[in-house]
Amino acid sequence: MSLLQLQNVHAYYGAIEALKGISLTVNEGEIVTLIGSNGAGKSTTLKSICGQVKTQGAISFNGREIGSQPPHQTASEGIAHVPEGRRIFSRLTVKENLEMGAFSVKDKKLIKERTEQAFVYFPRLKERFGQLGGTMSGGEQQMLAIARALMMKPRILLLDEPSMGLAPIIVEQIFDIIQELNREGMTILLVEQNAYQALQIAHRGYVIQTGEIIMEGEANLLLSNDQVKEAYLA
Amino acid sequence: MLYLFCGFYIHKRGFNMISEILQTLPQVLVDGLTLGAVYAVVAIGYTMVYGILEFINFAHGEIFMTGAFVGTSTLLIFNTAGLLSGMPGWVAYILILVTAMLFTGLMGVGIERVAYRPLRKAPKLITLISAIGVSFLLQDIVRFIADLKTGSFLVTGISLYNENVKIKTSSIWDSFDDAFLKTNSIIVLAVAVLLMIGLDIFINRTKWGVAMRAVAQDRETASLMSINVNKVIALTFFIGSALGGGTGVLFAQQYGTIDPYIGFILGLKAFTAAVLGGIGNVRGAMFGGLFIGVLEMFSAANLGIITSGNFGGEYKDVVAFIILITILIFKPEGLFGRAVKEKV
Amino acid sequence: GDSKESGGDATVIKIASQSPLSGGSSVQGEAIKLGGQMALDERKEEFKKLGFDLQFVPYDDQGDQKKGVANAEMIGADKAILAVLGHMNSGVSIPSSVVYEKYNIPMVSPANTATEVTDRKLKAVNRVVARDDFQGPAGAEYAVKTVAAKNIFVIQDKTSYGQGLAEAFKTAAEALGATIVGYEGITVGEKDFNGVLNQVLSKKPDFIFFGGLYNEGGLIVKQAREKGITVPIMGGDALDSSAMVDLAGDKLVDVLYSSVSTDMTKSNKDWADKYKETFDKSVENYSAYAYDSMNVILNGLSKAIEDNDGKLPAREKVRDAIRATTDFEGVATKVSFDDKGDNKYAKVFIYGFEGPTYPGTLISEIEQPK
Amino acid sequence: MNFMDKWKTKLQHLPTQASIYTLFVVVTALSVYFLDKSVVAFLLLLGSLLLLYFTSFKNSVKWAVGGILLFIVIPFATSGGLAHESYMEVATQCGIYIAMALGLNIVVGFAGLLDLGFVAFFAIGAYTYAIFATPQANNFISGQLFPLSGSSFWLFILIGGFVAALFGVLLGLPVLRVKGDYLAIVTLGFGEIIRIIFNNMEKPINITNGAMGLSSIQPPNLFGLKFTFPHQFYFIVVGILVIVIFTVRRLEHSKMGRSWKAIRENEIAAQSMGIPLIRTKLTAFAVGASFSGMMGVVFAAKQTFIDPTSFTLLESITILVMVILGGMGSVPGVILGAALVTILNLQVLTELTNWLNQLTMNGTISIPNALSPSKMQRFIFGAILVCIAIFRPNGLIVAKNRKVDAEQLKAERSHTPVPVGQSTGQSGGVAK
Amino acid sequence: MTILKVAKLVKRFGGLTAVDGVDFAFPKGKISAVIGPNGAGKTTFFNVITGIYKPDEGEIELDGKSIVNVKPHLITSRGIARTFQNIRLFGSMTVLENVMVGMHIHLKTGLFGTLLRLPRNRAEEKRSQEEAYRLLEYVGLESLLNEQANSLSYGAQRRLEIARALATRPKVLLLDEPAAGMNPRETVDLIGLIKRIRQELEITIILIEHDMRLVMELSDHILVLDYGTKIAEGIPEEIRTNPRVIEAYLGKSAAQQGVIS
Ligand SMILES: Nc1ncnc2c1ncn2[C@@H]1O[C@H](COP(=O)(O)OP(=O)(O)OP(=O)(O)O)[C@@H](O)[C@H]1O
Ligand SMILES: Nc1ncnc2c1ncn2[C@@H]1O[C@H](COP(=O)(O)OP(=O)(O)OP(=O)(O)O)[C@@H](O)[C@H]1O
Ligand SMILES: [Mg+2]
Ligand SMILES: [Mg+2]
Repeated sequence: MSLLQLQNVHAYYGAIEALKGISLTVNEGEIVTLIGSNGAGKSTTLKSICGQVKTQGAISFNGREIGSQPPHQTASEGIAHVPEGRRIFSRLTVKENLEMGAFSVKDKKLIKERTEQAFVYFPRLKERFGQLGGTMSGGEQQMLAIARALMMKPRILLLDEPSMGLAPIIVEQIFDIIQELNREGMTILLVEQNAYQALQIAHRGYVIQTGEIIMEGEANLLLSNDQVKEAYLA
Repeated sequence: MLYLFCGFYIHKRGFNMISEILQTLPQVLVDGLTLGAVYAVVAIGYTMVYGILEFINFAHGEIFMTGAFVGTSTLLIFNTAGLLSGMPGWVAYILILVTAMLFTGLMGVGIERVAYRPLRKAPKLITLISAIGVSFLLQDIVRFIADLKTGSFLVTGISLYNENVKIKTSSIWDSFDDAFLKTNSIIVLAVAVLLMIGLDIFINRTKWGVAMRAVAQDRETASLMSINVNKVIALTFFIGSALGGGTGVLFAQQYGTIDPYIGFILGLKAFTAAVLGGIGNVRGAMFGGLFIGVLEMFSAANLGIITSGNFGGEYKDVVAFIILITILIFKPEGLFGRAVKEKV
Repeated sequence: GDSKESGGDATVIKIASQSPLSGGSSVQGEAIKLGGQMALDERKEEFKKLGFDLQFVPYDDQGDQKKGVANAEMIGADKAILAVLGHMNSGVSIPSSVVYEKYNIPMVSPANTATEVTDRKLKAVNRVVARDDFQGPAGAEYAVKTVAAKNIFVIQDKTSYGQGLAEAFKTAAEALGATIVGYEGITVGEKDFNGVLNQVLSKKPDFIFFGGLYNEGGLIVKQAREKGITVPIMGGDALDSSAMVDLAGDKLVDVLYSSVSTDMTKSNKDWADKYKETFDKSVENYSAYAYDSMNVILNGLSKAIEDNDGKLPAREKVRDAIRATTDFEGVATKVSFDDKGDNKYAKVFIYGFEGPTYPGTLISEIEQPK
Repeated sequence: MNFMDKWKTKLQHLPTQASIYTLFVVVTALSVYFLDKSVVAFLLLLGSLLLLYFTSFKNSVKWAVGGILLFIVIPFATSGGLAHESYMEVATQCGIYIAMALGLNIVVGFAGLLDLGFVAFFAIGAYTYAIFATPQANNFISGQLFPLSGSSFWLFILIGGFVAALFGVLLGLPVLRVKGDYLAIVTLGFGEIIRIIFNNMEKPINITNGAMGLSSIQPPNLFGLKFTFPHQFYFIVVGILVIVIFTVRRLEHSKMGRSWKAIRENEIAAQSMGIPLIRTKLTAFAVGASFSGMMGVVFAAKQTFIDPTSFTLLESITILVMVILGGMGSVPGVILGAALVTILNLQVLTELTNWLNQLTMNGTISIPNALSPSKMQRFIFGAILVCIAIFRPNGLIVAKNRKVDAEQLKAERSHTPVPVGQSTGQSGGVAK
Repeated sequence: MTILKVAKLVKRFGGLTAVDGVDFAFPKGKISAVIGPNGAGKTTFFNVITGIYKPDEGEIELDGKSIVNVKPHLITSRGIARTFQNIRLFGSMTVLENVMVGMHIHLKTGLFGTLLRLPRNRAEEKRSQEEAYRLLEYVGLESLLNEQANSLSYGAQRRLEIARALATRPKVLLLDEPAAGMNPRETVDLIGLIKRIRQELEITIILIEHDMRLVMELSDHILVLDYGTKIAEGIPEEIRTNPRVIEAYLGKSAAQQGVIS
């Protein structure tokens, strides 16, 4: 069943057309990855889904059109986005950052439960509970960003280059966590530069180039595709 | 011999000077705190808006002024309707406070909607221009209405509390004289402290308060957390403006007379206070306001005495600014501001 | 290009006014404009009979000398303007009058008291009010000789009016043997003067002089009394306003002010009532001076027309005719100009407020020193 | 559509442009000359300068045409009507503000330092001349040497600029550690301090004569010719202004201008490129202040009277408004912004007011006194500011980067394959 | 031969010691890498070397001369240039202008020279433009010279930062995560560029990177930091197999696969 569907989506930054008619589908329970070079429009695709950029075309989530609604509404319907560059609230504590992730959750008990769950995934966050987000190292910030997104228990998690700037060991951990989340039933749309690793854990993949989808298919097929190898796996 | 004599003279003068300063010190403190409380609450309004939108809401002083006018005219309307005589003073006080706060709060929201929201993505300084424009508009609109109704924009309202309380500070130490305190000053201080404490709790303890700080730091990401950014900003403007408007009422009650231009000078002082405390920091604004108020009162009362008439009270703002500049040079983020050093 | 501003049959003559109509001192500026307008409107008919259409053009100088000078240049360019009523601020008058002098446009000020205004001996500049160096000493004489003030505290508002008056007062009072125990400035536009008043408390003077406008003066009186400072407080002609009553309320006791006018509401009650009726505003002292100034202007104008056989006179002629004014009886003051343009008749009257009623009671009359 | 395109291509044709432009100038100049006191014609004539900016003439041609307009056409055209001096007064004040706004533009627009006390430098320039061109200086320098004669004015233009620059540096040294909006409030404080000091320096030693101001300042004197009329000052101001614009233009695209902008964009990166932060910021302050200082001297001489009320915070804000309105960092924009605000304030609003007044007095319309247009200037100004901010958020003329001809560079570059490093020895490698 | 040497270098932030007594000698004309977990103090290490932060203790010598307490802009003119982890371009200036800013210290024209614009000054300006252009060619951005810097794609911005740093004509070039955000293809190009810089321009290069393939392929020498201290140093082969490094930084699978190519 398709949970998220984009049909012929165009996105613009002023006069620049960053997406030129993108169509993609994410089914419930899948890990789908979107790969492509710099400036191809990967981040823009995620932003379009969240309503952060102006778009034309159809974006539907769970069968409902969400293309024109404001980001906070989209978020409260169950789409969590871990943005490029982590975007931690640097002057809020780890605790407050997590609280903000759970902004749409009214039930205090639920918030508590999910906080505990986050600590299970990322024990480091428990140690740094009262620390300001901005003073944490890159890897810790990335963990916090993911944990923050999980606080709302999203139907689908959009991850934008979670491995960027992280030590190999952390990258490894993060990919493990993504797979674990997926096993527990979460749908994931993963944007990555690190195409090799992304395709290894994904079910399906899309290749995007200058605002257009140029290829799609099963992840392992893409991994062995010569063109993909040449361009993205080097 | 002559030398000795001079020394003695200077010593005597110094002694006189200190005793003169000490005599009025209680009174200076009382007056300074009262004025400072007004600065402090207005400063909070600047700080909140700055904290969240990172721009100096130049029109905030005018919102304060509008509050003063709304409160005063409400009271005048009560009076002409004959309601005032049958009403205890405190009821009337609360009524005008609430009216003014509601009015200015909504006005703040409206101003944000019309004059600032379209500029969110524009360069920061252009919003400053818009704010300057709004502040001119408000000055003139209020002037126009006051002028139309009363024939002059200098409006003197009704004082609800006029008594004077004597504080026997002389019994603490006999160098002190007694201080007089208007009943209204007590109200100003009490209301200001209540507002400040309430706000502090709101911002630091409630979800919406944290959301405000989150929006302040990163609007785009906040919206990804399902925070309605527009709503948070509107809320900030509502609270900040309502505080400003409420202080306007306190001010009008304290000094009796208001005009459409009180916002400019007071706004400037309050803004200075906000910066002194570390702009964006609510507690800093409170402290800055009280500090500037007392400092100003102290310099106006004693500069002339200290410099034997060479530099008088007219330099009080110079003193305030020099202290501000000195503090900023050594602590560039203000007294309470956290040094958010850019991480390289 | 040549211009004959002929509106139909009657030749247009314009009289301009310049005063601050916007900003903090616009109450006074407005009073000047309205006083002038009232006089002009009253005499429209008279000039119509002479074949002239009299028009009033109020300019807003914003209390800003740049604006004043730019306006003055515009006024100079408008050949139909034959005289100017204004300004309110000496600081605007001084540079603007240089321009009037160039174009021979006579100016009559209803408010400038700074000595420099007429001391430059410009042909175009006149004023109906008393100079600081007359009003200040007159006040000092009264304070020291009659009230027997020994320790005087002087407060001034650090404007050219306030400083001019306060300094003249201070010098004269010292010469008369009083001690100035404090000399302090305040900031115009503020509402809290407790700081300076606390210094007054510690200096314990027996008399306070205030050089400044009623906006601040009224509040100083009020706040002083609330602090328990009961000594007499004296000010200049700028305290001569009903607004003092509004501002200070029942704290308005033992307050003195000097004024160059007799009590208008008594001597000229009809006039005051008419003003109130026309503009729905209470009379300010500047309204009356402006009214008188305008009449001085119009008298000069009509004299110049007469001398010119009923034809439109040149500006120089109007200028000289105005300067030649003698023994004009206005509602507020009598006017005769000396060779500098100062009013020879400017007498100083000392009034006292003994409660919240305006005007105060006339206490003393002081003649101009010879 | 087609029609429009056709016109567009036609307008790009240089000779067509030139002839249309000349026609425009001639028509407006003649109407200013013959119409008596027509603000509209005058504005259009000034507009020809703006139009000049948008033409596609060569730069040198633009400068030449601009010079002719400023020095010959405008003074001559306005001399026809009675309003000559009035126009010249407006133009002179415009010029003064343009120079100040250009100065502030260096500080705010180029170097990105928000300065809310800029008028202080204007005040410093004005007082520098005023104190010595009146007997005032006798109060603290013995020998009754003062006032200096009006011929010292010319020297004082330089002195005023220099003293203001000096103060710029003195202010800058301590405060430039402070950043962003904090800097704004510090400079605001500095502006207020300067004004309050000028307002109170009649004691203990009378230096500035306090609130009474300094009057009867000597007007400029050139070989016995006394400058008292606005049209005379016009030439002084335009002369200085041309130098100022020339300076700004040269600096903008030089090493200095680039380091100012680099600091504005990113201080840390600028530092890492070898740009000394404090020194570069100080030069911005000093150069900007010197323009103001020079115009301060002219202002004092023109007004023959100065007092501290001319140097209020509101004045600083107005100059800032000119810069932001015109377009920060954009020299033509700032010139336009300054001219518009000044003309609006001095002429358009006043004329509008008079016109409405006239209508009221003739009974054509009736406006309650409280709403009388002359009192609504702040309202109108405020409304204009808000509207421009909303509809033109990047300023009237947005700052552009200068484009470089790639082909030419490619052709002219030397062909040594290795462009950098000490080994090339090309220009001595790394500095000591 | 050593060009840059640090000894007992310490940098603290409040209670946190970000760089904790690091000793290291960077050999001249070689490529050295600094690696380590996130928050190990690598960027801080660079910041201290370039004078952005003052070290609390320790010594830094460039060509045998101390550069401790030298202002950042003077360190640049002594021959150290750098790029930044989070890109710091002059966003609203053009690409060419960005590189020309980098030439700042080599331009002699002063304030008066600018105003008078003598032939000498004009020639200098012209020459610097041409040189900037050649640098852009070097990093492959010459076609974008008139674009505004912040409109460039991420990879292009990184290369522009390198060009700008080269414009200062450094002896030592510090690159902070030059490949972050680049895909493998672009990383390969970058590796080529860095090699060329070292060989053709004879510039010593020190880089921080998490992309192990790049590190292993380029570096002659590697310094590993963890919690501010040096936990290992050596040639790539030694580092790859160092158990401490594997445990703290590489992780098992990366150690195996990160270097396959
Ligand atoms: N805020 C913006 N304003 C203008 N153009 C933008 C903006 N953000 C992105 N673009 C442009 O849109 C295009 C797509 O950008 P996007 O950020 O989606 O790329 P990406 O695939 O995420 O690349 P990367 O790997 O660098 O993150 C690029 O050409 C970029 O230059
Ligand atoms: N300006 C600063 N103030 C306070 N702490 C800082 C500052 N800069 C860095 N730190 C802290 O110092 C430690 C080292 O940071 P640094 O940026 O050097 O790490 P890094 O090795 O570059 O990590 P990454 O690989 O994630 O970039 C971190 O814990 C960081 O939080
Ligand atoms: Mg991206
Ligand atoms: Mg780092």
